[in-house]
Amino acid sequence: MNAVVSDYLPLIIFIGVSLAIAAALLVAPFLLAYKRPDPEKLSAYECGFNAFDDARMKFDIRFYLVAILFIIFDLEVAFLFPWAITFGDLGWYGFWSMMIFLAVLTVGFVYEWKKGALEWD
Amino acid sequence: MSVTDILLTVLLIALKSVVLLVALLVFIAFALYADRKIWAAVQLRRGPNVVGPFGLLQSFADLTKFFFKEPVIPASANKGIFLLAPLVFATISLAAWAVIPLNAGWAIADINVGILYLFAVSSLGVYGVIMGGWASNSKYPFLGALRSTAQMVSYEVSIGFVIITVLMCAGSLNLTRIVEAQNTSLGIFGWYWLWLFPMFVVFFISAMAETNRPPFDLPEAESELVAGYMVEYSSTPFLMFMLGEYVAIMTMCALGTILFLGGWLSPIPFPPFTWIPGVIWFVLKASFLFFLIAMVKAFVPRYRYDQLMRLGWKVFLPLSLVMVVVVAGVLKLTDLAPRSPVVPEPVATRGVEQ
Amino acid sequence: MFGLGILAGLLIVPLVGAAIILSLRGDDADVRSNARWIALFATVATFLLSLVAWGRFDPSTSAFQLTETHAWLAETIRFKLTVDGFAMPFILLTTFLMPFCILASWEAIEHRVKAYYVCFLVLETTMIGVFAAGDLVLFYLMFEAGLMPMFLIIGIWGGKRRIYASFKFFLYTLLGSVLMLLAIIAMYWHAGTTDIQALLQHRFPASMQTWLWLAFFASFAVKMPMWPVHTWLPDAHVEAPTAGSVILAGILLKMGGYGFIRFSLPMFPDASLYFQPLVYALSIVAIIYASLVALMQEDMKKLVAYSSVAHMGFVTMGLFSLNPQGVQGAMFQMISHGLVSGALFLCVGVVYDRIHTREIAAYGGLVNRMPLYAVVFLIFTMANVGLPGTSGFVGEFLTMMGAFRSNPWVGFFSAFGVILSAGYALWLYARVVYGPLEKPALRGILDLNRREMITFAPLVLLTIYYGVQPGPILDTFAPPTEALIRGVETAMSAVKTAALSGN
Amino acid sequence: MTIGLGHFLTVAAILFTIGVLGIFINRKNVIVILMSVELILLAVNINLVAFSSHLNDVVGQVFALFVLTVAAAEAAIGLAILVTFYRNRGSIAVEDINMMRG
Amino acid sequence: MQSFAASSFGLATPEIIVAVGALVLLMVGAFSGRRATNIVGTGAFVVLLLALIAVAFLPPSKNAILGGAFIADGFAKYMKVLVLIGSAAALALSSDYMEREGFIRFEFPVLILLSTVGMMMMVSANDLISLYLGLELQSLAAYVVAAIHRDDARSTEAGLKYFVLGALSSGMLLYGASLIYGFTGTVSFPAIAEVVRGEAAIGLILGIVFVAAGVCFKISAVPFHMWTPDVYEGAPTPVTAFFASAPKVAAMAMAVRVFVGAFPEIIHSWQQIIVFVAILSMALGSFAAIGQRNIKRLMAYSSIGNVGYALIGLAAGTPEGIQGVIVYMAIYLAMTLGAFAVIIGMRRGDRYLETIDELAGAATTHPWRAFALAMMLFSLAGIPPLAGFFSKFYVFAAAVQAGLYTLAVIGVVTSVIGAYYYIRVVKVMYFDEPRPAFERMAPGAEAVLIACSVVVTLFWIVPAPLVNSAAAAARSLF
Repeated sequence: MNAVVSDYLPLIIFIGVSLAIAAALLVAPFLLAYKRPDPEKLSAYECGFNAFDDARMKFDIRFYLVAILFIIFDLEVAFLFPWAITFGDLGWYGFWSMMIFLAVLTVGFVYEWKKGALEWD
Repeated sequence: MSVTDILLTVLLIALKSVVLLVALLVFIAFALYADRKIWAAVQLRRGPNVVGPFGLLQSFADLTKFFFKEPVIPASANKGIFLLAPLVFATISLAAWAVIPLNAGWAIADINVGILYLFAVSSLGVYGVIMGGWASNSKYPFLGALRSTAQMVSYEVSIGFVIITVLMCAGSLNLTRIVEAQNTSLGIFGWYWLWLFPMFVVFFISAMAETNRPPFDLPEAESELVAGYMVEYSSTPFLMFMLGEYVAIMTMCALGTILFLGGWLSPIPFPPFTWIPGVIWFVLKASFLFFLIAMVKAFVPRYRYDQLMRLGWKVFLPLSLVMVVVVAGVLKLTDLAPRSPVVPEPVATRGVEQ
Repeated sequence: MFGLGILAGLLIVPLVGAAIILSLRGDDADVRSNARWIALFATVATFLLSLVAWGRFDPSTSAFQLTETHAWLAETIRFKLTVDGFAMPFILLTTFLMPFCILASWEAIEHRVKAYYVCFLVLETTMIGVFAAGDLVLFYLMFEAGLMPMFLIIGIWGGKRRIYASFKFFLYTLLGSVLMLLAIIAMYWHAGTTDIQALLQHRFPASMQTWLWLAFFASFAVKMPMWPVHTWLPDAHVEAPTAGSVILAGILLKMGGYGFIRFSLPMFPDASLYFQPLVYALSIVAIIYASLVALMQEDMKKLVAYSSVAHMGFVTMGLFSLNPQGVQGAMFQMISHGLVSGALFLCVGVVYDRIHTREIAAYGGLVNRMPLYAVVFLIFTMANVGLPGTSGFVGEFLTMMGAFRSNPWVGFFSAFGVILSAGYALWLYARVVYGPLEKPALRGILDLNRREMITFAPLVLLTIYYGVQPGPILDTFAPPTEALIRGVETAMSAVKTAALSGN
Repeated sequence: MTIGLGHFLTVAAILFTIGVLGIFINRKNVIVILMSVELILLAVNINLVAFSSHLNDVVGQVFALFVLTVAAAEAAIGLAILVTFYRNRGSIAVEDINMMRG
Repeated sequence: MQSFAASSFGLATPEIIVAVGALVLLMVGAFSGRRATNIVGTGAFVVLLLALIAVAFLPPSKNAILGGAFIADGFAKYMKVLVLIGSAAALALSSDYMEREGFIRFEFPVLILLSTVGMMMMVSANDLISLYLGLELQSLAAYVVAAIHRDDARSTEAGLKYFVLGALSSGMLLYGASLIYGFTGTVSFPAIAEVVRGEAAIGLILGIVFVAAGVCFKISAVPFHMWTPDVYEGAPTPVTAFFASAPKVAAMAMAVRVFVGAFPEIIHSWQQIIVFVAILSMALGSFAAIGQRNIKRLMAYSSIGNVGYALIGLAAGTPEGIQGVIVYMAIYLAMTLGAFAVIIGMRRGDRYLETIDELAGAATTHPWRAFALAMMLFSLAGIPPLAGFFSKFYVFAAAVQAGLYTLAVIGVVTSVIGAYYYIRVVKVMYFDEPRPAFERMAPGAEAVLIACSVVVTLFWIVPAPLVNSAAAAARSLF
């Protein structure tokens, strides 16, 4: 596992340093800045009047549909990655396998399109 | 390896990381300035011109100001998550830079799945947005976060397909190798921007959408949602979101440079141009991309949300999907796809020994 | 015809009748009448066909005859129909009784007539199938299949507690027989076939016999029914419509005895010998206990039902005496009981159809209004008691003789049963038929009508004929009984030899 | 100390147990159940990849990739059903899934 | 690397037909607007028939294709026929119901088709990956189908329950699969069978246990049956009919593939599990059903019990046992579909049959339907000469042959207890006072009912084709 460690240790360290910098930024004003909270200042923003109801309201189902579509296609991409980098070594069999896979996903995509899941108006 | 050796290695890497990050942040400070200047120039204004010569130090003044602002945390917010959100967003944005090679071998972590890492980390940014929007417990941030998320994930799919086409041509997940695969005698014309021009366009536009840049800055559309998921933030937490966005934009510029513009390669593949250090080419190319993005902001009006989604799902996605098929077909027919070097098959062992 | 033999014909004819009745549309009076006639026609046709089969049957040998086989589940499990001297009389008994059942239901059944006759015809097929089966699996199939029509007959056309009775009947008999199924399977794997003739030649190891015997016993004892698993019988008899009771007492009970004689005794002789005391004990208890219980009954049908339990005790006792007299007597007793108890239920049915009660106390002095009925009832009561000159005598006498030979104490106790049976039967007769005619409901009661006379006449004749001339029918049993006893004795001597050599 | 197969398996086993317990003990929210399911699948993937690396056999990783995909589809469908359930019942609390009993 | 001859795909023709058919019909449905449901419904039926024909033309020999992931043999052929028949019948049952209940969706037939592809994959799976994929394809479609009546709270709740427990079960199955992979170094069943001999490692046993748990969920065997009654009750009735038929067959085939295909040499280590599960299932199936008044719940417990009986054959682990499983599932299919055809066919106005009491006196108002249902119920109770007897006969025969006497005895005893609740329904129909009549049956349900009744009642006359081909199919596994 040594090769893995030497490959990925820098990554960990880099993320650690990034985190440290971000954390420093976050903490700084709590140490430096002048603080004087009052209820009005601490209330949620609502165009100048008090909030009507809970902010965690129902929202459009289409956001959810987009999320599903994203999951599906992102995974499709995940499948494409290994295929793409070994593309030169694959024969026509590998090529057509992926084409069929794409076709199947496209069918799902077309279905969702026709069902109006992508209409935002 | 002794403990001191390990410690030394770690310190060295940490030092490199700090240097890179500081350089990046400083660069971004000027990029911000440039952004505003370009915008101003297009609108025939002067832009920032007070702090320092030509206003060059404007960003640093802003930074200082943020530090001394009161960090307001709304009473109804989930405090932990509220503060965690900017931290996550900024950290993740910065973390992407670990694998970006500014020059041959200059990446902090030259891992063999660099592009996957980039792809993964850039999608993780969504978490910061969602957390911020949700933790604020306020309508505008909530809606902004939703919109932002939907937008980011929508265009991520297209970016994924774009990356696939590049990978098919390059045959590796390693960013350095991807750059080197573009190192042909054709110079600038051997880079993928030309061969995969439609994908380059898709990438460029998607990159803007992915990073909430105008004309796709709907989540923070002032006229509708004030500042989107950032409404409730002030002081450095707000700064961190801003910063994170700009870092993400720079990441996209760098990614574009690597994927389509030959990374650190010289556009004219013979001396004296090849004597110029690669990092300079890299910065130039990335800056060029940033310039384009800034120009777009300046003269393209903002999209409506339905237009935005339509573009992402109904134009870019089918287009990039078709392009994947076309590129694959062409590569297969012309037999141009790179082959991996022959490696001996690993010997599989049977079962876990007891 | 169609590659099918006469036994298959016996199975098919009632089914054809059932199919025709099913195909009738509507539910008006004509349809009901048609259904009755078709059912009668089908059962009579079956009976005639069975007479033809009887004509072709050679009673002088113990061999299986009229054999026909058809491909079925596997090469080793075939659809085989065959009869020998044990099976043939039962088939005749079945086909003979069926028309009477149809006649007895002629007016008693008024609703869902079609379904009723369909049930009966299907039931007939399964009963014939049980006796004609030449293959264990087929036997089991027919044995169990009869449950469904009987369940419906009791449940739909029964008395007040019909649902309870039908469930009890169904579940008791099912529980008993599923264990037999496992035994059949075990025999199949051991012998490699379920052909009954082949199995009769097969020797099962003694340890295995014990288990197989118990499993079969569980089934047949319930069906028989033997004490203490007899409790379903009084309920079923009481609640079933008259014809149902006739079939139950006349034929279904005999399946248990037939099973013992066909499987338990010849196939598991060692185990039969080993369990002989158990069966004796249960038989004696059944004879005495059931008789005593019968004495206390208020319900005519229940009384007859308990008397059946007692008579079946004689049968098991005779069978397990393991000598020719006992076995032949048991066989005879079964046939005779089929006629007599069936007839007794018909007798009960006659008055029940008129007054709609079976309470003994509700009757009395019937002889004044129904002299003919009194005579018929008397004959069957006497036959039930076992009066010499009736068929009941021969069977009881022979089984007791067999028991005496085997174990005098058993014979001695069974004699008590005879006395008790005289008690309850005569007392019943006295209470119903003699005495003053006081009950207002009985004043207008009518004597037997023509249909009923037609129904009873053959039964009376046969009862007396067999009482006087038991020879022909006993001759039919003789060859297979001999073969059976021979087989058992071989096993017995083998056991003795083994015991001696063990010492 | 080197990190070996055993450690990976242990982590996976712990995750798996947490996932299963999360489904059975959880009395609050269906979303938590969905997350527990994902945790189980994560445990499986850790197992598969650890074995794959240990055995020097790529099949395990292929399997893991398939599991990932299916997990995504499963999550999508689960959420979809949850959404319709919420629309009908106005709640996604576990104790409200109780229309059919007996 | 194995070279893939194009012809090897020929053995997967039925799967390809159904899969392509599903996709095409999805597109047809999406583009044809209002009339979509009828077109797609008919189309799906045609696709299933085509696949059935394709299955019929498969060679019965044993061929592993797609790198050994997919196996085509006599067993697969037989089970695929059953699965396809089950799915087609479920479609036939659904057409009228869906229209009346007012949730016409062309997605329904498509989902059934997709689920069918998954089931066929399960039946033909020859390694853990294809097994898992088949299972998930089947399950995912089934989750959606359960909740397809999306405005009905009970339907969605059924879907949710099914989903949560189904996901948990596939998680368990997967965890077991990962352990099996780790401890044998392969995912292919024949290869596993070669590696695993003698005493199995504890990790492997653990893997087998987890896989068994997952499988038990899918076939709804105790102690992983909890979802069954609720899902059966909540899902729309044709969907319940579907769940009770084809997927059960496929899941049972999967169980056979896993245990007999991958672990034939260590039968002693999994036999106890199966025996245990079988006993519990039979017992629960009989006892828990007694108190049920809802007929769909009753059918749920019935299917739990039936699965227990089928598992007896698997526990035997012999060719005879597998033959028993196959025969059992074939007959179970006919009985269940027949029973559901009646349940769906019994309708008064807008109300469909829910409780047993509503059947009161059906024998007088609807003699034929009542007769058919009575035959199904007697058959489920295992009363000869109906088909249900033979199904039990074969599994018990296998158990006795394998020396599992206790199991066989418990089996017959519970079957008697089970008979109690079956005949209780008969009692309600035949002995109780009649209620207002039901309406006419829809033609689809009628056709299914007639076919099933013929199979169930007349099976005993010509049992040989089904039984002998089952024997041949079972032998193809060994």
